[in-house]
Amino acid sequence: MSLTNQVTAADILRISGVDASRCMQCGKCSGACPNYDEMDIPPHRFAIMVRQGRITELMESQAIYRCLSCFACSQRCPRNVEPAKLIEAVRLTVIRQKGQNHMKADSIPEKLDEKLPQQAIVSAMRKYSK
Amino acid sequence: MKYSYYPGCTLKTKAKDLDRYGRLCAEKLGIILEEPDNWQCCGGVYPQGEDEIATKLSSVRALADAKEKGQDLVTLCSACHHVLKRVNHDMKQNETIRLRANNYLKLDSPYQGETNVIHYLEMLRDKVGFDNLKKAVVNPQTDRKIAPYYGCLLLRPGKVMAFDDPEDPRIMEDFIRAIGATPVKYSQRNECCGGYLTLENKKAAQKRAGAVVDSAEQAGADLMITACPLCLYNLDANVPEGSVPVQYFTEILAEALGVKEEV
Amino acid sequence: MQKIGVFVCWCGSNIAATVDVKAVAEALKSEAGVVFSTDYQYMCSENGQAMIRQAIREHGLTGIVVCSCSPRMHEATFRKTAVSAGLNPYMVEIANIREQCSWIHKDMAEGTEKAIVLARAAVAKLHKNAPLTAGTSPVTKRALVIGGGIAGIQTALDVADAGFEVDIVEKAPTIGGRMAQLDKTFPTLDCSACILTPKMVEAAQHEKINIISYAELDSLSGFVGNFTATIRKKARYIDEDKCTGCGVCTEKCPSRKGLDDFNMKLNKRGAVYIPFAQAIPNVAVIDPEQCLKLRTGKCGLCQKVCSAKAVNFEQKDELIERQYGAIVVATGFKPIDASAFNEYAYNDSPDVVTSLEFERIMNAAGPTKGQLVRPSDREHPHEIVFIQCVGSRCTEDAEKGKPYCSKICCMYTAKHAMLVREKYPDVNVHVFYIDARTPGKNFDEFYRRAVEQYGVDYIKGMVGKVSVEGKKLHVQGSDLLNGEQVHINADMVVLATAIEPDPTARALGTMLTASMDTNDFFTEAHPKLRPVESPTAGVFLSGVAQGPKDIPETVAQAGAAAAKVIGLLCKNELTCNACVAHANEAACNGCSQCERVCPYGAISYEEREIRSPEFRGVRRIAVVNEAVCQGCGACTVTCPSAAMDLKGFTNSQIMSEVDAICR
Amino acid sequence: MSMNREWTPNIVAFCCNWCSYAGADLAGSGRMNYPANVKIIRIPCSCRLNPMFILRAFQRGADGVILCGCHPGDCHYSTGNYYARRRMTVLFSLLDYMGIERGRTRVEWVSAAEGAKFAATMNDFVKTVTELGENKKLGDLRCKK
Repeated sequence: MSLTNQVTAADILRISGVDASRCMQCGKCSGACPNYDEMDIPPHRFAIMVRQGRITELMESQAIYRCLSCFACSQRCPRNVEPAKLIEAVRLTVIRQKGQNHMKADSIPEKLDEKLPQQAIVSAMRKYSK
Repeated sequence: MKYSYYPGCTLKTKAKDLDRYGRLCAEKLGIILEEPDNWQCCGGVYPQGEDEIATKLSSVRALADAKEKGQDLVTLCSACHHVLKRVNHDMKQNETIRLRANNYLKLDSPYQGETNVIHYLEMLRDKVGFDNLKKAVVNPQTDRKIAPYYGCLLLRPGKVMAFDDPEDPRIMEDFIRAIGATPVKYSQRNECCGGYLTLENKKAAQKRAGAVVDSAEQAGADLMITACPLCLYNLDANVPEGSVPVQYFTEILAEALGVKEEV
Repeated sequence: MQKIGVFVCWCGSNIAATVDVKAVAEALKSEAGVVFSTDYQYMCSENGQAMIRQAIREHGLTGIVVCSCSPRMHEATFRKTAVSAGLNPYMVEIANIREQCSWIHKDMAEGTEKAIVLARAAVAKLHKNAPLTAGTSPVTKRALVIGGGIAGIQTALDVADAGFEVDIVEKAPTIGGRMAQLDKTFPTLDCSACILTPKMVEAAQHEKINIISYAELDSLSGFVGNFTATIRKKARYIDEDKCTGCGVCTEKCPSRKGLDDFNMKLNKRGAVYIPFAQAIPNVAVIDPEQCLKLRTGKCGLCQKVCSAKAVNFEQKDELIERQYGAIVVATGFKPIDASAFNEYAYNDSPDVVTSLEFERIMNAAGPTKGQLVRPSDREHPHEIVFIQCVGSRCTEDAEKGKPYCSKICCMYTAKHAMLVREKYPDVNVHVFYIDARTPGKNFDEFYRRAVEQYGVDYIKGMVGKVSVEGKKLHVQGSDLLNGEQVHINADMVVLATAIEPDPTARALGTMLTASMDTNDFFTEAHPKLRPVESPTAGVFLSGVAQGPKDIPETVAQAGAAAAKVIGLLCKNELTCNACVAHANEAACNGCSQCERVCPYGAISYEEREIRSPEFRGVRRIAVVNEAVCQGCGACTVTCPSAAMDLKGFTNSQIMSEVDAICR
Repeated sequence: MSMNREWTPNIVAFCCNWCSYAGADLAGSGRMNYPANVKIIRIPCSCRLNPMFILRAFQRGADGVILCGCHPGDCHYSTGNYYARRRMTVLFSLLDYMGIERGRTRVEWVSAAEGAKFAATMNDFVKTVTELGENKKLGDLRCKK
């Protein structure tokens, strides 16, 4: 199923509470990102693309599922932009749409192993599905 | 000293050790941990969206319950701690979230972030005191070189968590010294292990976990300790066989306080 | 009844765009007492002023209201205009319809309505105005310069050359400040010490300059032209007049735990020390925290070896009280504390240093004698990473750092990079930057030389993490132009830390009642037109105390501040503030309340014979010394019998304004 | 004021000459908007503000009165704002006793460098007073035309 709802930069501002225009493109967030290699759109580009209203591209990116939610970007940002919140806001606009759950409940059993803590399942469901 | 104690989902199942040892040690240190009757899972991840209200409510319930009892709320799992502290901060600082959450919950008196959320480690540092902890140790872990793993959730964002210097934490090092062992400082101690990705992208999680464990090994650690079940799993299951072992900090604490055998 | 003229200024379109100036002039015509009302494009222009003068004469005006910009801008201008037409200068009122009306409102109707109200309030006040005459006060012809860095030294030299006495108060044991710590200066790469020390010597030898080192301002009273300062000269346990600076004591001192501040604490020094070879005064000082004799009573070795008998363990802090006509703040800066930036491993590794620490390492007189070696193992580095903007350009709600650009870091980093490559071509140098800011004469050329001639690797993007991995520093940063992550295994990392005002500035600002911004930089009287004066009369600003700047700018500003000081000290007397307190002898009952709240001690009492219809006889009456009163008005409110009033801001004047606004 | 227009409060702002009046000027040169119903009266120091002036403003129909001065410790006259603070505390408790809503009066410290704070303070104060509505309690009908 494809994304049907149009999402604007204003929606991202409302959901994230983050004003992306405060970003000065210093790139410290990307420099700090421990998962940089996996991010098709690194945090600093995420911020500028939100500012430019290129939300659809962001919604189609892999970065929204690959962010570790470790807050290193938010912590080290000198402008208090909090890229992690922007990424989460875009992810929310995707998974809130019908049929866009990134992780389906019935796919989980095969991924389980004996030691896997509940927390991993609970948080993955929180992050990737509605 | 009596506290409300929020164990969280994982400590009731896969991370029973973290919980059991934590309770035993508290008892030994003269602390009473009271578990509320009706706590619900915090969700394991802080809902960052400002319009996410429902997903914050379970935390608010636990916080409001502690407020009713007039107790500080102690947490042990890093993830629960992170979620509860940040939701508490929202209830204190964010008018919209506060209003909407209270509209849902219809509590006797609205909850406005009054409860003090403290991590077990903060309890040891600020309430018990590491000096007193040192005195209570019966089996000092003298020969051990322990690498503390903070991860992300305890420390960041520093302004909200107010736990320690997020770039140069020392609480776990001080804890390790208090139980007689030698702390090992290594660069990846506050870098993410990739735990949240273990289901979604196992490879990425393995890469991060490998980097963390490698860094601790290079620094000469013979044991790693953590406060987070997800980190523990990740640093244990997603790294090569024979890597440096990882334990909950409560387990080594129980050993030091001589209560481990009671389990 | 006053005959009032109203003059509404358009200020080009600044006012006229949001205020219907003709309507304002028209509306004011119907106010009681207004006999003339007009508008004009620029009231402050010569034509505008001529118009005012003509109206005063033609209509026999007794007072004027000018509706224009802030009185802080042109009140003085229009007072002079009034005087030239024969009016008392205090018969002028300004309605601020620009800063407080047209510039902040967008709607013409709203702006016009408010402008009319403000003008009416000014007219209402003017009705109660009375001609005032300002007294005069003498000027003490000596200046106090606080801070003995290049800013303070330059100001002192310029003022002294004009023939006035200057005291430099320096908190460190020597003058020289930050510039003395630098190795080379950009963009010429000339040796910092070589150009600074001659100035230090010149200051020391100048017959009009008196250097009070190891001293701080303790308290201050008075006002422009008449300040009284108490200076605390800290005990240095060495008699300055006897010490020859031979340095024998510093070699013999057995204590070796003190950290050398001059070398940014990179090495240890004895408890008795001379900060550096060219120190002025070139005399030793004892650090009481480290001295065994002062702490335990045992030792005293320095005293035994001193042939000049200069060591005196009994020395106490000394208080010096002196009068000054002008005060110059030249307190300078310090780099921010980098320990909050452990993401760059500043606390984890001694090989991560700040730029000022690096400056000392590169300096031939520094702890490594100018050899570029790693502080940890004294090995020669092969890979150096510079990180710019550490703690600069951070928003106020960010976790740490300063909101401003520190201005000098881009250039000194280019300098460091160039010096390293010049001296050690085998060392690879990388600079992580956000923007290379090089607006200055020969600045961009300098930076380009670093890139083109010296092969410095500039990477646009910030470092996110520096990890200590064995002997190496693993630097992880983002190359924004290439869109890739950069990993460098460096031997040293240099942090271009932001600069902040010296920590003593805040308390000093309070003592001088000189305003500061939220970053503790001193505020100038006008950001463009009066950049070297504080809003507090008689206080002048020199150097980084006012805002980040490099050496040439500092020297230029120091000279400008000196020119202002000279302009002040040239005068024999100053016109006082005419808006001073005054007690109505018929109402005063001599209760002494006003005396207690007066911060200047301007109020005293005298027995005066009163002959009024209600009372005849001798009564105790408050008397205000008009030369001392600064016109704050504290006494007027505290007076239980409403006898005390403030000229220019009388109870009835303010009440009239209130009434006009609430009409 | 024409009757058909929506009611807006009339607000008197007393600003000390050294900090807050300069802060207001800075708000102006920075084009930081705040409502036109704020009218500023310049006084040399916050300690020049006689509580009588505030009562007079309310009597004449002001809906809110705000006093702005230098930050504590930064007074141009060293101690003036401390006197002002104490006097206002006493006055405000009197007004409170008289049933005048606390929100109608305010003391705020605004430095010469805080143009943005000045504008934000005025916006917030106008909002508060607007919510409280017209000042009817202290307004003196005899003063109304």
